[in-house]
Amino acid sequence: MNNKKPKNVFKDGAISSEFIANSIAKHQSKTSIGAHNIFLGQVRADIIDDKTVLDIEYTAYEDMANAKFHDIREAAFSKFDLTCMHIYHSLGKVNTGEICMFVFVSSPRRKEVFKAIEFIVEEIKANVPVFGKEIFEDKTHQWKVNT
Amino acid sequence: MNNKKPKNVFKDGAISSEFIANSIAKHQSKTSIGAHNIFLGQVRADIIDDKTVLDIEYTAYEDMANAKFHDIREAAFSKFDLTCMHIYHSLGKVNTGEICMFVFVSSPRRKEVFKAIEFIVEEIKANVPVFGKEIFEDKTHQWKVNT
Amino acid sequence: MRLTIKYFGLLAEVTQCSEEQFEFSGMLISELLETIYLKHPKLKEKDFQVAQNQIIVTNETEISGRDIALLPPFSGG
Amino acid sequence: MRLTIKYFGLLAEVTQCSEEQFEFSGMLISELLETIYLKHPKLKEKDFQVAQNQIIVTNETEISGRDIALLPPFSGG
Repeated sequence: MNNKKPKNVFKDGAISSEFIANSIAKHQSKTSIGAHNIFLGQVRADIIDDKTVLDIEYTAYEDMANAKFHDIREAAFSKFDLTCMHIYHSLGKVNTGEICMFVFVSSPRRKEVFKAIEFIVEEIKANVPVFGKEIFEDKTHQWKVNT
Repeated sequence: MNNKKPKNVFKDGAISSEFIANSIAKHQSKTSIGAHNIFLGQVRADIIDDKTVLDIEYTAYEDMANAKFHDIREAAFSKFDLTCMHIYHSLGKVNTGEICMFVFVSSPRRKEVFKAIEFIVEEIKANVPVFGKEIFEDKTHQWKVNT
Repeated sequence: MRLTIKYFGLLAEVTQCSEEQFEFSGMLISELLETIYLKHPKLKEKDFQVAQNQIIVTNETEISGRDIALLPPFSGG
Repeated sequence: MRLTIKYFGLLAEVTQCSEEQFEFSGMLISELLETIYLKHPKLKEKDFQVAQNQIIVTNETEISGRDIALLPPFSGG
């Protein structure tokens, strides 16, 4: 899986549960896998100054982001004993309650997937240039900042 | 969610990707959730003394197991800031490549789901009386032991 | 007292039954095990825990008479 | 030299453009920023990082001329 060119991690709009199910089903032929761990980011209806978030519009510095996703992927494969890894992130509008990020790791052993999933998600949050604009009911907005 | 009677965690046979997708989709109305973490146990085609595992037949001390699942659930809710938690485990025959355990936790914040999922899975492995009989191609078997 | 003992997994294979009754007059789990070993000496070689009323107990635990089960190593998940 | 600067998120709102060109004769990122601030003084109040050739750089980095972007705090995931 190494030294490939960066793939495009971005998907237009929300990530559906059917897409996730299909991704899980594809791994049933990989019978060396004993454990999967899946992280899903879901858009929260946060209330800020009495206004409720309706949706988030994601933009990104796409080339740099895909290169960073690629670096994170390579780092995770070298640190952990993983059979597979998949990362998807939304661009554009994602409503509250919908999935905006899907990280999926698989390994023969469970200890590896726990460490890997946290590493990958924290790396994405810290190092990938993706920007979320939180749109409120009254069409005002604010720019989200990861904590 | 507390002080409920133990639910039945067991499902007959493998856990399908459609079942998992449906479970994810049900959480889209819970807009305080920001992060989900899903652990899936998959049956490995291990090779032991030149024989390959074909499937695992799971049995359990069901009453005690459901009570233990309940205890683990209560402990996780008290330790971590979780919005939802779901645990399912197969009984009976599960083929290699199929899913035999599905643990699903959701929280407003990602840090909580990482800690919770590992806690829950390790507790299940250590404390729930479930027994896996690994059946080989030649119909011989051995009893699996968690490591 | 008449006790019902449950066997699971590998232990049910060794005893060739999933549940059986014993007439027993002792007090401790360790004494019960000696009684069971008389009928199933091969159990002595096996690794297992004892649950009473669905809680894991030690050999020194007093028998209360309810739900005794012999449990081989767990392999859930 | 003629440089193309990309703005993202909040910064694109402040500058009201996603990309623009500057004529520039300095050497360092810090000097480039001073040039940009002349046109967009409000950027001075904003929190951002600079990427050159898709790598985060410091104010003391020398300009190589390729792909310069101003990036507000990340909020992926």
